[in-house]
Amino acid sequence: MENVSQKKNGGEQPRIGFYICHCGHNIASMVDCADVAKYVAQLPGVVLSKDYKYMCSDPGQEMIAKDIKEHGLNRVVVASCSPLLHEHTFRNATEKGGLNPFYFQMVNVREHDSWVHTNREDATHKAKALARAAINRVAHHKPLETKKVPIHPDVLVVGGGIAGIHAAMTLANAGKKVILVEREPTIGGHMAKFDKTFPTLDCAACILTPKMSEVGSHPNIRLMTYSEVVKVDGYVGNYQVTIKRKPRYVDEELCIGCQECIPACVFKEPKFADEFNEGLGKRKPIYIPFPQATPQVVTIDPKVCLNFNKKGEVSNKCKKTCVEACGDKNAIDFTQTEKFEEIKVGAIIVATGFKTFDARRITQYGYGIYPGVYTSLEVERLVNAAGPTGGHVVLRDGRKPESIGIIHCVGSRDEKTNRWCSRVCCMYSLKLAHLLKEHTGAEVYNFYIDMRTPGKNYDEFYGKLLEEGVHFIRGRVGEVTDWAFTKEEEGKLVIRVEDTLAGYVRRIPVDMVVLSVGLEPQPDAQDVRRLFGMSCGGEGFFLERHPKLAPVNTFTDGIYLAGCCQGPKDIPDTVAQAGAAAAEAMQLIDRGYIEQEPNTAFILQDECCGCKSCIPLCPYTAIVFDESTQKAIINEALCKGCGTCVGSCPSGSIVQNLFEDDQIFSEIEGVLSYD
Amino acid sequence: MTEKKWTPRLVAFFCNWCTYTAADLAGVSRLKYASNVRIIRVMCSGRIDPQFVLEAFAKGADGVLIGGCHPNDCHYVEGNYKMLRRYRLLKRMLADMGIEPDRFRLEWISAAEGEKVKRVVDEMVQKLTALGPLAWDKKLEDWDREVKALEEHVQAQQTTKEVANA
Amino acid sequence: MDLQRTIKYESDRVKGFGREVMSVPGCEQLQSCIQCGTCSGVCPLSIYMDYSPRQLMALTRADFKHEALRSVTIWLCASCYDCTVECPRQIRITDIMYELKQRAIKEGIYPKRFPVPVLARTFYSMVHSRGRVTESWVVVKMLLKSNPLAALGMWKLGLKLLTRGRFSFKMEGIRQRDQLAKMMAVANEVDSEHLPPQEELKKAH
Amino acid sequence: MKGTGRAYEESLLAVMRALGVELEEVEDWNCCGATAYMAVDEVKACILASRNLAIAEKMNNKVMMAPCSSCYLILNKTKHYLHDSPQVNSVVNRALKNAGLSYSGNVPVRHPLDILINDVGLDAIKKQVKRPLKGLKVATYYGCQIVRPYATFDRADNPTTMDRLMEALGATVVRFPLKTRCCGASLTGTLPEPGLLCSYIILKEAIRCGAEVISTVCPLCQFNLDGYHDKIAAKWEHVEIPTLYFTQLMGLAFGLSERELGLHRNFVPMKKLPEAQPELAVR
Amino acid sequence: MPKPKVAFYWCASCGGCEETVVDLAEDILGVVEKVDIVLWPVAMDFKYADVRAMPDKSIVATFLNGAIRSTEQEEMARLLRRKSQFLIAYGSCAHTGGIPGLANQFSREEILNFVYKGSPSTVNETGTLPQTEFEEQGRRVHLPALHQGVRSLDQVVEVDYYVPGCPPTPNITKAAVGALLEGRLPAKGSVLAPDIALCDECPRKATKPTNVAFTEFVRPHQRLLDPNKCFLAQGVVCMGPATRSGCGSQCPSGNMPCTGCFGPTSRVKDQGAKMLSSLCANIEPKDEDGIDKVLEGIPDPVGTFYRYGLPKSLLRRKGGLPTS
Repeated sequence: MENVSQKKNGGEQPRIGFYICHCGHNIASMVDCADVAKYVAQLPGVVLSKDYKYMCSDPGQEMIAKDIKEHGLNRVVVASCSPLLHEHTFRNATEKGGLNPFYFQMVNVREHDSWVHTNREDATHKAKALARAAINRVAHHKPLETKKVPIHPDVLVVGGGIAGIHAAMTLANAGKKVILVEREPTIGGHMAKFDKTFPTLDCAACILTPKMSEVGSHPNIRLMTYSEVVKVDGYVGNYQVTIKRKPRYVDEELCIGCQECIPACVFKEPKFADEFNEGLGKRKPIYIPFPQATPQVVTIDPKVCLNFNKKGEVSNKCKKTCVEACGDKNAIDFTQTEKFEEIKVGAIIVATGFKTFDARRITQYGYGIYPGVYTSLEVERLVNAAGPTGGHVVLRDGRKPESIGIIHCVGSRDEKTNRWCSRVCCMYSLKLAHLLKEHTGAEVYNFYIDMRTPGKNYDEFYGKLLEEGVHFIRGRVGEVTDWAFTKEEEGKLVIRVEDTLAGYVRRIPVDMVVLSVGLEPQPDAQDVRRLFGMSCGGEGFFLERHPKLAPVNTFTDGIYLAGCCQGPKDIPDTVAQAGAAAAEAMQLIDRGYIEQEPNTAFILQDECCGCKSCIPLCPYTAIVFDESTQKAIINEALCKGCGTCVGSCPSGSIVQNLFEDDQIFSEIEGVLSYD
Repeated sequence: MTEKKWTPRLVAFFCNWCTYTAADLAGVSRLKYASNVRIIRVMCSGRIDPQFVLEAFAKGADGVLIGGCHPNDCHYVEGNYKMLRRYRLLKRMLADMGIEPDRFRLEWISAAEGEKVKRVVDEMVQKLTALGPLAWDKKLEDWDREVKALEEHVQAQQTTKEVANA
Repeated sequence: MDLQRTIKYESDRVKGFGREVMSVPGCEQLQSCIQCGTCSGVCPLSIYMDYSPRQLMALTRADFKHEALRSVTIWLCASCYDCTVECPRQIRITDIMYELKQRAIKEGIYPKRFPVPVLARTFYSMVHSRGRVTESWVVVKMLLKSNPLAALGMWKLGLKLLTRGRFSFKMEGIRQRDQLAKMMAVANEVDSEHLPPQEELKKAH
Repeated sequence: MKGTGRAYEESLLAVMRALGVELEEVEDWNCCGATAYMAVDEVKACILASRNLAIAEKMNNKVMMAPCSSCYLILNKTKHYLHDSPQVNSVVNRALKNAGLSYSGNVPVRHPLDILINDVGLDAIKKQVKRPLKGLKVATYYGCQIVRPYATFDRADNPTTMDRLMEALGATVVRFPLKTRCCGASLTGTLPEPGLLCSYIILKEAIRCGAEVISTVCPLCQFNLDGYHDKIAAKWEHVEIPTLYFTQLMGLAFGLSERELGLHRNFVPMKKLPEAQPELAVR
Repeated sequence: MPKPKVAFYWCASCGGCEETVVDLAEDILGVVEKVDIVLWPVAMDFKYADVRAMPDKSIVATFLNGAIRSTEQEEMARLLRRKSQFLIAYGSCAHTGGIPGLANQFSREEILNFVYKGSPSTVNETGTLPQTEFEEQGRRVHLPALHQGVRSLDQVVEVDYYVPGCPPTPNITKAAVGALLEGRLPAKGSVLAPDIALCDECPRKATKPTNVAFTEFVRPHQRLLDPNKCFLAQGVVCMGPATRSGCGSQCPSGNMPCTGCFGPTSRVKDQGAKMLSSLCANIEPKDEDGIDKVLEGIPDPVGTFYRYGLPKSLLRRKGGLPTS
C-alpha cells in the first residue's frame, strides 16, 4: 500500500555535475556552450556546471573524476556527442571518480544538435532543453553492475574469397581456431577468376593459390565448402551457428583429388556451362572448378548427372563409370544428403563479397543480343592462359578482334541501375585494355565518364596505357548497334558516343565490345543481413558501425565485415580490411569476456499479479510463469533488454534498468519544461 | 524566457539500433533539419509505453514522433510490431480525445536512412506549424484556474464573515 | 578569315539564368549533370547540332544565356525523349529543351526565317484561336513566313496529299472557342507574372 | 486526324468495330498542342490537354484512347505535371474552373496498342483473323513518344507489344534495332536535311533487316516514312518500302476492304497482300 | 472520552456509495456505536450552516463520495476539508472521477443541451436551461453552477486516503474504517486497497493461457461467456490486469469482465494507456489492416479504458473544450 515514488533512490539528495563539450568548433560554433552551462547551473540538484573544449580528452575525463571527489558529486551529466560514441568513455571517468558508472547520463548535442541545425539561437535553446532532460533523468539513476560473460574463443568466417581467406589466415596464424564457410565447391572467389591484377600486373593465381592451399591445410582452420550459414542464435561472444552442408556426392575425406573420375564420366565431352569460366567453357557433371581448387575434391552436379532424375533424386540410371574409376578409394557417395551442423563461436567475420552487374539490364549495349559483346569478367577468362580459350582472345565466332571498345561505368554511376561508383572498373578496364592490346594488337578504345585512378601507382598505370597508344574517349556510350551507315561500319558493332573532349558525336565501329560491369551487393544480401542482425546501406551493401571510426564493425557486437560485402573495393583494400576485421575479432576474443549493458528487465515479485500478458511478448522466451508463486519471472541471462515487456505490463510491475519509467517520464518533462 | 514567436515542440522516441543511429548518421552527414525535435532514446520501439506519448502531450508537446526499425529488421526481432499495434489504437483514441492525427506519427527508419530522419522531422514540423499550438499543459492550467477562482472567492467570503463576527 | 574571340568573360554570363531554368518544374535535375555525354550519344539529331545537348546543358547551367538560346540545337530537338530516358542522372533534357525554346521565342532570339520556331508559333496561334489545327494551313503559312522558295519544292508532295484526300484546306476548329479562351485567359495572367524583366529582354537582343 | 493521318482514323475505327470495342469521340476535342505547342508555352499546353481530359472525364468513359503518339504523350505528360507540380496544377485547375470544367485525374490515357494487347487480348484478335499475314515480313516501328518518356504499357528500351500483335496476325517480325529511333518528326517539313536523314536511316535499316513492310503507330511517323521517298532518293539513295498503320495491317488480316482501311491513301502501295485462306474466304 | 466524529458526504455520484455504507449491514451498528456521525445527508437532515458552525478539524474523518462537478460540490469539499482531520475520497468518482468523469469528453453546453433539449425523452418547449440565479416573488434565488468539467476530489482539495471502487465493497470499507479507528494508517495519499492487480485474486487466473494472441475482441453482450474461463482468453476486454485488486473479484464471479473501477496500481500513471498497451502488444496480426480488423472490436477506446478514470488520466479531458 506504500507510495512507490517516494521510495525511489533512497531519499539521497542528488549532487549533479554538468559538463558541456565544445568539441573544438563542432559544437561551440552552433551552440553557446557557456550559456547552456549557465542555464544548467541554476537547475535543482546541480552543484557545478562547466563548459570545456574537449571533454573526451584525458584532461576532460580527469576533470570529471576530480570534481566528483572535490565537490562530492553523486551524479554526472555530459553534453557532447552521441552516446553510441563516448558514453563508455564518460562512464569510466565517472567510475574513476569513485562513483557507480551508471550515475552518468549523456546528452547528444552534436549529432542531434549542432551538426543538424543552422540557427545558433535555436540550437542553443535545444541544447538547454536536452540538458535539462538529462539533469531530471540522472536524478532517478541507480547504481548498476555490468555483467561479465565469458567469450567462446573460436571465430567463424563467412565467405571464402580473398577477404575471407586473408581474415581466416590472420586469425589462424595467431593461434585462433577458425571455421571458414564457403557456399561454392571451392574457395577463391572472384579473385581466382582474374588473370592479372592491377597495377602491378602480377598474375592473380600466382599470388592467390598458395594462400588457398595454406588455408586448406592449416591446422587451425576448419574449411567447410559447398556449405551455407542458415541460422545464427546467441549474442556477442557466444553465437550458435547452424551450417547447411550441401551434398557434393563425394566424400571430402576420402577424395584425394586424383580426378580420374572426370575422364571416366559417361559424358565423353564436357557439355555443361562452366560457372568458373563464366559459361564460356564447358564442364562435365562430375568436375573440379579449376586445377588449383581448394579443397582438391571433385563435385557432382545432380542437375545434369545421369544418375539423378529431374527431381534431383538418385535414379541409378547411370553406369557410374566414375565410381569404377574411383576404385577402392570409394570417395563417390550417391547416398549423401543435406546435413545441418551447429557450431559455437565467439565472433563472426562476414565476407560474402559481391556480384557483378547484369549487363543485360542495359539493352542498348546489346549484351546477350550481339555475340561480340562481353562482360569484363568474361574477358578476364578469355585472356587467362587457363581459361576456355587457353588465353587466346577470339570472339564467339572464332575471329580475332581487330578493334575493341571498352565501355566503363556499366551499371555504375547511373540512377536507373546503380547510383554508386564501383571504384575498381576504371583500373581493371585499363588492365584489360593493356592485356587485350598485348594479346591481339587490336585498336583499343576506352570510353569513360571520369578516369578514377586514386591509389598507389594507379595513375602511373594510366600514364603507361596512354603511352601504349590505347585510345581514351571521354563520353558515356549512347548505344551499341550492328546497323551500318557507312561502308567501314558494315559487319561491325558500332559504338555511338559523344567525344566530349573533342566535342563531336562519333560512331566507332569495333569487333568486340567489353562492358566494364560494376559491383553490386549479392542478390541474397538482405537475407544474410537479417541472419546476422546487420543493417544495409541504401544501396544494399552491409553497413559499418561508423564510416571512419568503426569501418569493419557492424551494429551487432562481435560481427565484423570484410571485403566487398561492405562496399566496392579493390584487392589491396579488401586484404587490409580483412586484416582489420581479424584484429577486431582477436581483441574481442583475447579479452576473454564481454561486459553486458545492464539494461535488463526484472519483475517486481510482490507487485506482479501473474496476468501473463508479458510472457508471449519476449522474443527470447526469457519470461516464464512460476507456477509455485503464480507470478512471472525474467531469466536475466536470456534478457537482451529491449523493454517491450516493460512497456506492456498493465500494472507497471516490470522495471527495465537504465530505462525505468520514472527516468523516461522525467526526461519527457525535461525536454518540454524549457521554453 | 524572451518572447519569441511560437514554434511547435516535437518529442521523438527513437529506438537505439535503427532510428537513433539514423539520427546520428544525419548528424555525421551534416543534414539540416528543423530544430524543434527533441529526441529521447529507448532501446527498442517496443519499450515505448503509450503513457510516454500521453505524458508528452500532457506536458505540452505539439507532436510526438516514434521511430523504429523496419518490419523484419527489429534488433529485438519483433518489438517494432508491438509498437505498431499500440500505435494503431492509440492514434484512434487520441483522435477521440481531440488530438489531430497529424500530431502523432510512427515511422520505420533504418540506421542507413539519415535522409529520412530529416524528411520526416521537417514534414512533421511543417504540419504541426500549420496545425498551431496544442498546448495541452496550458489547457490544464486554465482548467485548474476554474477551481482556483472559487477557492479564492470562498476564502474571501470566510474572511469577511470572520471580520463581521469579530 | 575573320577571327572572333572565343574566351568568355564573366560579363558574358547572364547571372541567374541557369538557376532560373533549373527552377522550372521538370528542369531541377540539371544541377546534377555530370557531363557524361549520354544525351548527345543517343540523340539522333546531334549530328547536325552546333552545340551538343551536353554542351547546351553546360552552357545553361553556367549562365551562358545568349549562346544557349541562339543555338540551333534547341530547334533541332524533335522531342524523341531518348536523352531523357537514357540520362544517368535522370535529367529531363527534352523538357529543358522546351524551356529554352520557350525563352527563345518569348525573347524573339532565333535565326530569321528559321522555320521551326515559325511552325511552332503558327501552330500555337492557330490552336490558340481555333482550338484545332489544319495541317495544310500550318504548313503553307509556315513556308511562306520562313522560306517561300521551299514552298515550291513542297508542291509536289502537297498535290500527292490532296489526291489521296490526306490534305484538306477546310479550316478545322472547335465549337466552344470562348471556353478555350477563358482557360487561356487564366494562363495569360499567370504568364505575365512569370515574364522576365524588361532589361533582361533588352540584353537578349 | 481528318488530315494526313486520315487513314489511321479510318482503319482504327474499322478494326475496333470488328473487335466490338466501343469508341466515342471526345466531344469538341481541341488539339493537344503537340510538341510544337510545348515549345511555345508549357503551361498552356497543359491547359489545352487538360480541357480534353476534363471533357473525357465528363463523358464518363472508362479510358481515354489517344491513338496519336504525340497526343498520347502530351495528355500523359499533363497528367504527370498536374500530379507532380503544385504550380502547374493550381494554374490548370483555375483555368478549368474558369471554363466551368474540372478534372480529377481519374480517366487513364491509353494507347490503342495498349488496349488491344492488354484489354482485348491477342486471343480475341486471333479469332478475327480471316487472312493471316502468312510470310509477310514486318518491321515493327514504335517511334518515340508512346514508349518515351512514359513507358506505361511497354518497355522503353525494347518494346514488344506490336511484335506480339503482328505475330498474332500471322506475320513474321524481323529483328529491327531502330524500333524506337526518332523518325525526324516535324523536322522533315521544317529542316528537311536532318529530318529526312532520320527517316532515311530507318527505311534503309528496315530493308536491310529484310522487312517488306513497316508497321507504325503514329500519324507523323507514317507520314515521314511514307511521304518522302523521292526526296530521300534525291538526297541519298532509293529506299522504297511501304509503311502501314498497325491498324491497317490488322484490318487486312481481318479481311476488311482496302478502302475501309484507307489503304489507297498511302503513297507506297503494299505490293504483297495476304491471300484469302480458301476455307475462310467464303463469308 | 467522546466518540470520534465521522461525516459522510456525497457530490456527483449515483448514491451507490451510500448503499455500501448501508451494505455494511449489521456491522454498521458496530461502526455507529464506535463513532458519532455528524453529517450524513442521505440518512439524516443537516444544514450547511451546521457544518460551517463546526470548529475546524473537529471531524476526525469525512468519507466523501462522488466527483466534483458543481460549484456547490466544490464549496462543500473545501468546507469539509477544513472541518476534517482526514478527508477520504470514497469510491471511484471521488477517487478517479468515476462514470461522471466520462462527461469530460463533452463541453458543459453540449451536455446541458442534450439533457434539457436534445434527448428523445425530454419535453421542454420553452427550451429552458438550468439557471444559476433568477427572480421568484421578488426574491433573488442563487443556484450552484455546473463546472466546465468533472474532477476527482484530489483535483480540488488535498485528500488523505482513497477508498476505491464503484462502489467500494463492504470489506474494504470495513478495513478502511478499522484502520482509521485503530490508527494503523499507511503513508498519506495511499489507496486503501492492495497495490497489486486483480488477476492476483481472480478465480479464473489459472485459465489464462500464456499466449493470448488476440485475433478478435468481443464485448460481453455479443457472446455467451464461459463462466470459468479467463475473459481475455475469450477475447473479451477485461481490465483486471490493469486494475487494483481488493474487490474480491465480484464482477468476474458474476461472469462479467472487470471494467477497472478500482483504478490503477501506484506504479501506473494512466490506467487506460497501460491496458491498451498490453492488449495491443498481444494482438496476433502484424500488418496494419489485420491489426485494425482486430481492433474494430474496441469501438470506443476511451469509454473502455477510462470508464472510471478519465479525469485522473494523463489527458484528463478532451481537447478543444472551453476551460472556463
